[in-house]
Amino acid sequence: MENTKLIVSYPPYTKSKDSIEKVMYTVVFALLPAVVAAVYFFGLRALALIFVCSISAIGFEYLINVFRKQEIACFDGSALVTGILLALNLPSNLPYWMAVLGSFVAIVVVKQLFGGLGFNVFNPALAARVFLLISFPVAMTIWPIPFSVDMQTAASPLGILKTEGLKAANSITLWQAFIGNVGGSLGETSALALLLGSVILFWKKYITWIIPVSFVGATLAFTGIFHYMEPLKYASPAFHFTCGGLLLGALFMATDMVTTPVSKRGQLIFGLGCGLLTGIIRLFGGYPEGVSFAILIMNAFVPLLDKWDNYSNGKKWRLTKMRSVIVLTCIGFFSAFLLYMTDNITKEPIKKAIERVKVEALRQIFPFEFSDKDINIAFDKNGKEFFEIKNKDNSLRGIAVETSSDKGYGGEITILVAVSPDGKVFNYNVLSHKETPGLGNKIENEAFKKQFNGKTLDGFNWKVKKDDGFVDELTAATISSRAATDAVKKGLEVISNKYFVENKK
Amino acid sequence: MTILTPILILSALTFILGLCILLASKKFHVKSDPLIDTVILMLPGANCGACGYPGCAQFAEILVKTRDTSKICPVGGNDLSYELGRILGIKMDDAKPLSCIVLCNGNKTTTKFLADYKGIHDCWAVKEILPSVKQCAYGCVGLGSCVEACKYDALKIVDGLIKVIEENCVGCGVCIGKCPQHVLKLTEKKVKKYHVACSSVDKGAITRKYCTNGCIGCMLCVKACKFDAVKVENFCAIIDDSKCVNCGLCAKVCPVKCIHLTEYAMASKKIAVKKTDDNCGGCEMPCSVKGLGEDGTLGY
Amino acid sequence: MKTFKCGGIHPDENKFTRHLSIETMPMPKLLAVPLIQHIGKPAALIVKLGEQVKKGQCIANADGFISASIHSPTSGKIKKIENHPHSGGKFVKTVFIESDGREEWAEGLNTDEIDFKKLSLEEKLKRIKDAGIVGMGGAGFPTHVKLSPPKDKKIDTLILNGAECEPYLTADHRLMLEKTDEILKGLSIIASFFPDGLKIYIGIENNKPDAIKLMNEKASPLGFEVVVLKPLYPQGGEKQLINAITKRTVGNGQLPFDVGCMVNNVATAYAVYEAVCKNKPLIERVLTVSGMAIKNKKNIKAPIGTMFSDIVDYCGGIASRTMNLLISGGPMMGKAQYSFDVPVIKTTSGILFIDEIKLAEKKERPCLRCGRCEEACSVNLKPWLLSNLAQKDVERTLEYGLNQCMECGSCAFVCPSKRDLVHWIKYAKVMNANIKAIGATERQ
Amino acid sequence: MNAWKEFNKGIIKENPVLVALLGLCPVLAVTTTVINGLGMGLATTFVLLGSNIVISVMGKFIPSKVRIPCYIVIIASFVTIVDLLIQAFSPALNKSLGIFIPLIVVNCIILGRAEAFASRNKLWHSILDALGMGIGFTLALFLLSAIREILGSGAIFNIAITGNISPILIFVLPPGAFAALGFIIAIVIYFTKKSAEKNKGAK
Repeated sequence: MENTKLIVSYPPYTKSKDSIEKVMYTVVFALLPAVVAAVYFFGLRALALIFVCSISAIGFEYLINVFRKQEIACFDGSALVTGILLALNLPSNLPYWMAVLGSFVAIVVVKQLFGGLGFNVFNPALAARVFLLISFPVAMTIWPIPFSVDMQTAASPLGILKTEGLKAANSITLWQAFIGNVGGSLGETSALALLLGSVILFWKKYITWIIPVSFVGATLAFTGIFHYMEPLKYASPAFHFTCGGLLLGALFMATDMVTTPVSKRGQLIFGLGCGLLTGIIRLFGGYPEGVSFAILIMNAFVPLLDKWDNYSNGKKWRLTKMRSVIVLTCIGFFSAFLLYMTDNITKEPIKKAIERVKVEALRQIFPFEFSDKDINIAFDKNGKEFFEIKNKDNSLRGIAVETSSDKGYGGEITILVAVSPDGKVFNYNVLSHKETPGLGNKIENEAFKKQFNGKTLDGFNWKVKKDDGFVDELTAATISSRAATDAVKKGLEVISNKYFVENKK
Repeated sequence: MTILTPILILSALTFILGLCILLASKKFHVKSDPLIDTVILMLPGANCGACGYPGCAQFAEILVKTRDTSKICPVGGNDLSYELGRILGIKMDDAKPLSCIVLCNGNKTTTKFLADYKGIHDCWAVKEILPSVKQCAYGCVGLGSCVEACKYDALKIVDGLIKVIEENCVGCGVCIGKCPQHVLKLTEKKVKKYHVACSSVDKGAITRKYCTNGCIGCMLCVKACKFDAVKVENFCAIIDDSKCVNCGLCAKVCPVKCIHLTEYAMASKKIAVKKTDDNCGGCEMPCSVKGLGEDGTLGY
Repeated sequence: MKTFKCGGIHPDENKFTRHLSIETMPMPKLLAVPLIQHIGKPAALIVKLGEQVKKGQCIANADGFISASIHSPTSGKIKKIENHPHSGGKFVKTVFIESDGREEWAEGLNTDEIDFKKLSLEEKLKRIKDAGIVGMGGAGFPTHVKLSPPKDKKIDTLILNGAECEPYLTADHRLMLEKTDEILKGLSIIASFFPDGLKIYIGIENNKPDAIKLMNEKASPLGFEVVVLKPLYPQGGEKQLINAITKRTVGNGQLPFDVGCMVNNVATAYAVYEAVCKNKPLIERVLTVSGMAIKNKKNIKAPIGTMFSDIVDYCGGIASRTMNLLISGGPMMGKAQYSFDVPVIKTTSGILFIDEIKLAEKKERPCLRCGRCEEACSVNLKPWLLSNLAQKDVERTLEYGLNQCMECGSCAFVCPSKRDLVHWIKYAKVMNANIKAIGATERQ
Repeated sequence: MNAWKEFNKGIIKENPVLVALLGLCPVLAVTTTVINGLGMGLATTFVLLGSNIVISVMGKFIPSKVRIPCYIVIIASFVTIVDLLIQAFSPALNKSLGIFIPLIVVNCIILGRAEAFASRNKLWHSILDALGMGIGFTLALFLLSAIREILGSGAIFNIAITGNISPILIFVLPPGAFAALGFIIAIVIYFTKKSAEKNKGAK
């Protein structure tokens, strides 16, 4: 019995069959549909590119292992996954040396310099893609069109959206984009292949469902809101779902275990953050594709998210506890949605109502009757609105204009002044004012308004009696009276500039 | 004349600002004893706590306030004490520099390994599942908890056993607490130093089974030592530093070669020793012949 | 089928010996009885070298409140008393008894069965204490201490733990099949310590259907309810079992009686029956001998103190030359041994002989932060964080619930990088205990 | 002769940029082309030399309470001299360096050397130290700008050399500057540590 050499280690002694190799090669297996789609759409050049990226990734990892005198771990699959993911992010006609440079940056700089597998902060493939995007902006933003023999190139759907606006981008049918028959990097185009590949990862629980769902959900919600606000200006969420790197990023990049938070709560915040940033960059940012930058930015927050979750004394948090936050965001979301819908519905009627009020006001200040048809709206040089009342024979019966004066006691007073064709004031009507009730608001009384009737601009000293003008101010509301007089005077001036000066010329 | 204006502006500006500095330096003057700062600068700054104080700053403060000559920084040793004495104007006692010794000699050749241990490389972690990686449950486990703790990298693992590098060891004693087997001990740094490299309390017969040069408690060394500096407590010999004169007789008689000599030429020259008339045979020549210093210290 | 709320893993069961009935092992020549086979202080020796002892005679008394007395498993002479390897991994003072083959019981012991209802509570507790009964599930907590909880704690639920979720082990399963009545009597003895109106459950995992059927027939007339549990490791843990059956959660730093529950192992109930009804001390126990590297796997009733080497000879010897793993207990919570002359003690629930090929080049890979250990942990901890902190800043591990960890091993089981999570957590516990101890000495 | 040591230490052993990590803002901002790098290096060396000379001469007279303002005034005047010279003699360099010439005033190297060295040592040593530090600074600038120009814009001294291979644009942008400087410093540390171990081992 003595010859048996017993090995002693600390319990437990049976371990699950899971290993790093199994995890990584399953991810590679999940990437196969995307690789097949890429080769189908972009030809053998795509396969060569993927091959170059993978081999150089593994090669660099091998060199680093030798240099750092570690045991050789370059065949544990993580280098292969990084290589393939990087290749799927590149246009198929990228020169090989750039792909090798990208692998170098991904493996040596982003992963090994930070300490190798498990210690890198940023997703290697993604950081390398951003490095290439910034270093070779030209080479990285022209995407060959699928099935094109002679490498014809065009901008990606998102590129078109960013440069030529929505009309051009709508030309691509959603189904084509979904299958992948549209310009873009190898892996981005066919959303179908990506979804197909990710099914195995979800089934074997190698990636969490929280990040992809919250990531895609947040992006669609964000772009959805803006799409509803201005359908002409912003593309529909479906467009954002199928085009660009959203699915590739959400399913394979954002779910890389090493660079994402460990806890569920951290992952939810991570996903939402990525979605939001992608939306912002895509709609308002400089680059058409926001997924890479969003994920890298959120990668930087991961230690913080972990620290925040760990700090809760390790209490396992279930989604229910996050209910308060989710409920709040939902309420915010729906109320915003509700407000938007009501605003949408009531936009027209409000406009009509304002018109009606204006017409009513016009009727009050003109001594003669006229029908709605007679009103004609004219604009002067700087876009000021004039209401002209026309006779049957199209001659001018009266002009009204909206002017305001901010010298009022309570603030701004806006009035609608009606003037006869020969420059005499008919009457005016106060549209809005904040004068003190009981004192300043007397400027709306007929008695005060009558004083202006028949006055012309140059014939009178448009001031209150106190400043030896013709207007006798309201008792204890001199400021309001002055403001009203000033507003009427302004109206007269504007009208006289438009109508009488032209006539005189 | 255009040259005049910049000169005027510049000098006016500097004048006013100079006044502000003068005012500020008067108002915000902080009284601090510059002596403490200089002492702090002189101390090694490792905050190792060997002097009994949590950090060098506290040590400096107390030293300057009390001017107590017995305060010693073992890391700095004699020359630092000498310097401190010169600055503080007092004669510091001789700092007895300490250094660490390992009371175990169970490396790969002398002892058999218990089992193929596959776990965390840390002495404390091993103790949870095994008495020790080696068959001797009392000796040094050899996985380096102490090596990590040592700031002066004075400890190194040599085929499964901790070896002390005398030059680097400053005697701060941080490693003593880090050893689960308590086989590290601080002793005075001497030119020649003997120590028993074993701490197994098993009976001799059992110790011999798992370690070729573990102490079997045969008492030969106790009989050989003329200064009764060696005594055996539960089957393991222990040398008392204060009495030992490093004559090396015990090492000669030890049947299992368990008493080891560490030589360190750089130790301070003054070594106190009692004069003995007859030749104890430890060092090569009789004491009377060797030039004994006036204060009875060996000359080498 | 009920189960606990969160965490848990599915190791493959390997219960090869579930159909083999219990065999009683012949008394070996030399027995090594260690003085510590339980949680608490080691027992104080009361016999001298060379003294003649009878079977069941007490050789070491319980020393202090939490301790248990030790009895001689056979009649014979005390051969030697020295430090000897112990299955817990440390050297422990062990009494070696050479059996004289007469198996002569000490007087007053091993009487035929008496009705436990006639005995008073104190009498029953004294018999359990004198018999040295400890929790046989693996912890080894003295039962007489457990049966006298603090006065203010009211116990309203008693659970018999027949879950046995550890792979390979089938001792409890066989015991439930072959000694059902004795176990139920033991359970009612335990129940008699608490006020009536006590709800009594028997938790059995679904992978033991025959035991469930048998227990149902025998237990329902006595008013005990059999609960079928989902086979999920660590279902057998106290906190998990209470949570599964009564939906109560034993919080951080709480004990089962804080939530009004009491959990006892099946083997403990059987030992209580034998102690109270037959006045027999705990000198033998049922354990499973299994694993690929042993010739024939068995469930055996072996006397306490039997050397593993004797059991190997009894079970036909080592099957494969490259066997490299000898475990005392289950593969999840048991401890690997480094030599064969280690004795069986009261808490040895099994001996496994495994030939693990991949164990030789087992190396720890970097943590992928995949979060599986967090999902597997049944007490809501973060093993990846605890093991990282244990290496960097040990004292902060206490903040993240280090002391709640019961080292069930689920996290290390699911870790794809095969990291020693449980070992680092145990390391953190030890270092924190040291720091506390040093702190205490400094304060004096 | 420790004078040589004073001069030599500035170049490699205590290189202000690569070892002491001083004055990094001009190093990162200006080194898009080699000409800029050299121009900046020489301008700073001139100012450093001038200020070291004046400060080491006047070292005793300046009371310690107002020493920093004095140093700054001295350095600032030298910087204005350099600024005027550059505007006079090479307007192109002035346009490309732009704000960074006046910024030399707050360059940590100059004030650092003045404070740590010039005010305490003799004139001759201060001059040597200034030259050593200046050349070390220029060397670092040259190294970094060479890398950034060759990789970033495929040219050297503004003459294109890489033909049709498109240059790696990131090196002309700030992230490239940080990365390149980081790598150079890493390599310097790696070699200094190695040589330190070698002669420690030898000892």
